[in-house]
Amino acid sequence: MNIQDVYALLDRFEASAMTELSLEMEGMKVSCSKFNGEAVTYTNAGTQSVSGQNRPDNTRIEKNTVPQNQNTQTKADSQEQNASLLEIKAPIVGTFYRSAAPDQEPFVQVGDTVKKGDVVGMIEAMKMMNEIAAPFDGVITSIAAENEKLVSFGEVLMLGESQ
Amino acid sequence: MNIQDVYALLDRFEASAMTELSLEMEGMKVSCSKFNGEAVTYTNAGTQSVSGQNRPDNTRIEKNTVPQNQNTQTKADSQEQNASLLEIKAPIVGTFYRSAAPDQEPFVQVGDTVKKGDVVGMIEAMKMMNEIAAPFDGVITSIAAENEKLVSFGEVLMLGESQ
Amino acid sequence: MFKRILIANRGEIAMRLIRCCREMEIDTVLAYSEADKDSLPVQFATYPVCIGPAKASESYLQQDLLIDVARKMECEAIHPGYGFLSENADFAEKCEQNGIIFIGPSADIIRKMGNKQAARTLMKQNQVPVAPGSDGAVQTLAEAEAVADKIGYPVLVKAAAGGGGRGMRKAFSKEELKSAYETAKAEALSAFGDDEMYLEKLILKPHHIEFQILGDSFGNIIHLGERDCSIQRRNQKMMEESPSKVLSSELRKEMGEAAVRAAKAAGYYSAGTVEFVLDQEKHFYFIEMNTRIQVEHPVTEMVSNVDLVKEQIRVAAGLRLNATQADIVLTGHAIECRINAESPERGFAPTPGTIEFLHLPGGNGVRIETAMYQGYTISPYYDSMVAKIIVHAESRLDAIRKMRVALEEVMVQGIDNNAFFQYLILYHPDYIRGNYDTSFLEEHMGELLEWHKAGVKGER
Amino acid sequence: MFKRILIANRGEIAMRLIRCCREMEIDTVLAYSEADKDSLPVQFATYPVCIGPAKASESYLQQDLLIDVARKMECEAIHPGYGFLSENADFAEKCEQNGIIFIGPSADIIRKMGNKQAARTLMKQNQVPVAPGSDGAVQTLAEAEAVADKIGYPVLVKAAAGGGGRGMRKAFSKEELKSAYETAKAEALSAFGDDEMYLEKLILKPHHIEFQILGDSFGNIIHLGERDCSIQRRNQKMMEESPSKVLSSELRKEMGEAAVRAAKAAGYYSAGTVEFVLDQEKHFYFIEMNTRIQVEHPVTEMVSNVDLVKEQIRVAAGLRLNATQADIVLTGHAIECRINAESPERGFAPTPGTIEFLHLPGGNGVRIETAMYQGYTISPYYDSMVAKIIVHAESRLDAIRKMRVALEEVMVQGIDNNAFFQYLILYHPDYIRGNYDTSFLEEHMGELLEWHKAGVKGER
Repeated sequence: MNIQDVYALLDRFEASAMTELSLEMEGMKVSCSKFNGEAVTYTNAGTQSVSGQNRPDNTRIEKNTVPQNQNTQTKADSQEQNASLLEIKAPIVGTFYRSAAPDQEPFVQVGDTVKKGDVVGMIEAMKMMNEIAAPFDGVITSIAAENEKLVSFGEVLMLGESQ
Repeated sequence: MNIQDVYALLDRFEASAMTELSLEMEGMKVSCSKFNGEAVTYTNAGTQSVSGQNRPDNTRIEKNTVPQNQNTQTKADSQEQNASLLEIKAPIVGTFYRSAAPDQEPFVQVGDTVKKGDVVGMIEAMKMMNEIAAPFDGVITSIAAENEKLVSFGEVLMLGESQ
Repeated sequence: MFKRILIANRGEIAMRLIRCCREMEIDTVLAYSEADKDSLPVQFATYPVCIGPAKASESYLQQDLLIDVARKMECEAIHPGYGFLSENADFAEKCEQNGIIFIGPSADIIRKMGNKQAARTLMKQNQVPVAPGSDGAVQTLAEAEAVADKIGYPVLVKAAAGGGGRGMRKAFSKEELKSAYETAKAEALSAFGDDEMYLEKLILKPHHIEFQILGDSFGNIIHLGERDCSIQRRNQKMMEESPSKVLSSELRKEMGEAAVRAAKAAGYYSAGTVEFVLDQEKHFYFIEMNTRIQVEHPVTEMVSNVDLVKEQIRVAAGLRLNATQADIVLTGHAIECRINAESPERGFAPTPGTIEFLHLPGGNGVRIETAMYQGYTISPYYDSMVAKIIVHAESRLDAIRKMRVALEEVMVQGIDNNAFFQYLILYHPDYIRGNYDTSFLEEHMGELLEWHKAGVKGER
Repeated sequence: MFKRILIANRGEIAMRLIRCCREMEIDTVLAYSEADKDSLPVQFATYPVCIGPAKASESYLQQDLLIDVARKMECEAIHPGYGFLSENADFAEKCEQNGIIFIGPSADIIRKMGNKQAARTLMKQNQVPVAPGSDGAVQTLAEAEAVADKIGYPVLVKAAAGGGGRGMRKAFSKEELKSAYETAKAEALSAFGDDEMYLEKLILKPHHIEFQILGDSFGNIIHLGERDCSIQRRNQKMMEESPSKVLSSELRKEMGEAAVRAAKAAGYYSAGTVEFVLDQEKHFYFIEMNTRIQVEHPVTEMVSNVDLVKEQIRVAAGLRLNATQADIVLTGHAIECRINAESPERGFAPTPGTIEFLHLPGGNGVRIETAMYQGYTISPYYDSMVAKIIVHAESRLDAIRKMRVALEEVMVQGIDNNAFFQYLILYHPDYIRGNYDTSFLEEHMGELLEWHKAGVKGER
């Protein structure tokens, strides 16, 4: 959390219809108010990007030599940012499969409607197949993980929206 | 977080439609409010901790090994804090003298009233005596520099208050 | 040479391994826990893979998972670092079974050196001195008493499977032996499921002297001199140096040869350490062999100019050692201080938290091993050691002075640490004179903590 | 030994000097400018004294003020570092007159080596090869033309008092010589108030090879091998290494002996550097002697294990050199990269500003010399060099790889810097093969900048 984050927060506040805002976070407290506009409840959608502020971002050099790393990081970060999206995360590190067998249809496609508990993919770890169940009722809006590639623990596999 | 950030913050507040703002962060507290974008009042309880934030403060070890350093720094810093006080600073590095000769009275004492241009001390640098003139009309409230000791360029020698 | 290896560790040692691999043009897969996602090694590894949650038992200690990830990521070898799985024979065996090279000695060797009583017997057979004690396991209290009468008190009752001080008790008299024997045996049974016990003469106020060993799979074994690790708090090393001030060159030669004999007896290869205690009369006794790269390995690297991690990887890849014993020339003096996130004033309690400002020393003869950065949050889940500062100078006194200067520069704001405490040790007259053994910290703790509190600087 | 010395410098070299003094238990008075009040050396000096405003001419170059402060603070000596007053004979003389030891050679020696033409004559008298040229000053254009006809074109017209490229012109033909002679002469007069000119053969595409010298006041002089400083941009060194790949051991010996002869001829003591150019046919010619500690001195320290600053201070205090020529054993290979706050993409324009995030490399064989810290604001008033990264490894290739890894780790957010540009040099095939001279950067600049822009990594 640094002053740039505070500025961004204030800009948001300024641009919003909010009349009052108070936030306590990572040792920082801020509250502000203004006249005019209607009351809106503010929810903090930016924890992730904020906490990343004090982390060393990969430099240009790093970007070139470790593209995989950079990509993975960015992917994870950018998706964690948007709290309104529902996430399906890998419960274990292993190989991700979108279908039960290579010659079969994927469990889900973008646009599919799923019910909580529906199998949306599988992760093979230590020679065991683990079914991945949808943790929500909703529509799959994007599939982030690649078929037959290793996914990290906690990596976002798919995003969805509730209906 | 340093004083520049605070200034930037205040500028933003000033330019904004906000009427009240308080922020606690990294040991710094600031709160401000305004009416109709007119008068701005703010109380700043933590300038020192703020400006020190991004600078390496001497650690405990440092404090022990370099007490002179620490003291000098602190002295200078603490006086820079209080903007309402008038300062008389050393225009050159050299030996500070409070009187024209060892057996004479000091040019000024705490409580003395001075006029702009009055000699308040001397600094000997490169075998030349430099008279230090009061840069204001006022009362000397404290004398920070020690007689016959080396003072740094820009070091605060005395403080005063305007009448 | 390997194309890609998996790093099964974290923190400063992960950085050490990644840097070494990059220099050798080996890709690294870093298996990290969720708690370490913002850590420096994750930024620098070629392929960081999050393998599980913060708890080590669910991530860094997950043997099958690590092997699975190594296979899927096409790693030819796994480097376990120190701690975690580094001396786990079962893990080494699983690696072997899965066609992955465990960077360390074989599971057999780890197992052989893991049973303290068996290792002791092996050493005796190979003319490596061990502390006087029972000739094998003692089955009953009566037997223990007989052995103790023979070797003389004080004695140490030890579990063969023991480690980390558990299943171990001291006895200074026959009266104490009974309860010592019984509690140690019960503790060993509950801790290790194995209550095989043996007896050893207790060496009072010993020096902890260890010899660095390097071996290859062609039977070549060399040593790279000793490290004096007698500055310990509760059996945890805090500061190490090489060479040791208490060894004469004759004794150094004798102990070095014994260390090489010990390693040869075990059929050893890879990097390893033979630990001895040295008593007040300068008799040395084998204690155990550590079959991993150790925390304090840089001390040896500084005086020997040999990159131990590089050699360890080369040997694991089946290459011969680069140097013979005759090539090893030790120059100057090195000291290492372990910087821990802990509060000396609050009983050395760990102090996890966020680093608000960081400045680490640099310059001529100063080496830093760390994974810290400004803004990094030190996790409460793992070891509190956050940095190692190593200095190298011409003489011991020069090294002490250089380390003082380096420690004065350490600024870690946001968390308490032990840098100032270490600094005070460097001003203690007994330390300066080299007049210290493993009892040093215990004996001087009160004094040092008082100085610490007062913020004074010792004898300057 | 000195009890207290004044440091008349700033930045990384001030840190280097302060650390060295602390190790030698010498107190330091740091004379700093107002612009440097938040700098690291101010934090670590025993007594920091602000001597004036940011402008060097009002602070770091204030000779009388510095001597005054040194006297008042009871300093026995002044260390000038490099740049600023380090090669100012008048300042050295003033120090001598005021009973303060100038840490460097005498004013006489500085003056003697400062006149390029006089130094050239001295070298010739002592069998140190100099580039063919005029036997002394040339008084007229006709005389210049005669000399040029004799030694052959291209030639260099140089002012005896010259420096930093001023008062110096190249001429590739008789036609060019006229204007070269006249403009150089005019420039010399206006810049140095002295239009004594001489002529030298212009060596095309030379290697810049310099030998590190150490001498004491007892007439002992040794050399510590060479540094190859041919990676230069507009006569500014960017990267240095030791040993040089272009020298055979015979040539190294020959040049080393010539360097010692050169220093002896000057009656030299303290640390110094004898600079040579080496032409494509491996003929070497004396260029000048630098009478200060140089930016790139750590390269020599890494391969020689000699602390040059410490020796410089010891010698200034009247002590004998610690080592004889026979004691000097050079091991391994060292490279230094100068990290500058500059933007390669914008013509290497300086980029002062605040460092928002900083991570510097560490680990085995990596040395950092810097005064940066996270939050520090790099001043626009001074040199843009903000850090030096020095690596030491067994072979040249190992050192190149280690430097690559180190540069990959450099993270200086908030200001542009040249770390990535340096990194690219380390991937250039000609650099890797050691196939480079002082024309390298000029010739490959377009290519390197293209790589830089594309963010590619060279040949990997």
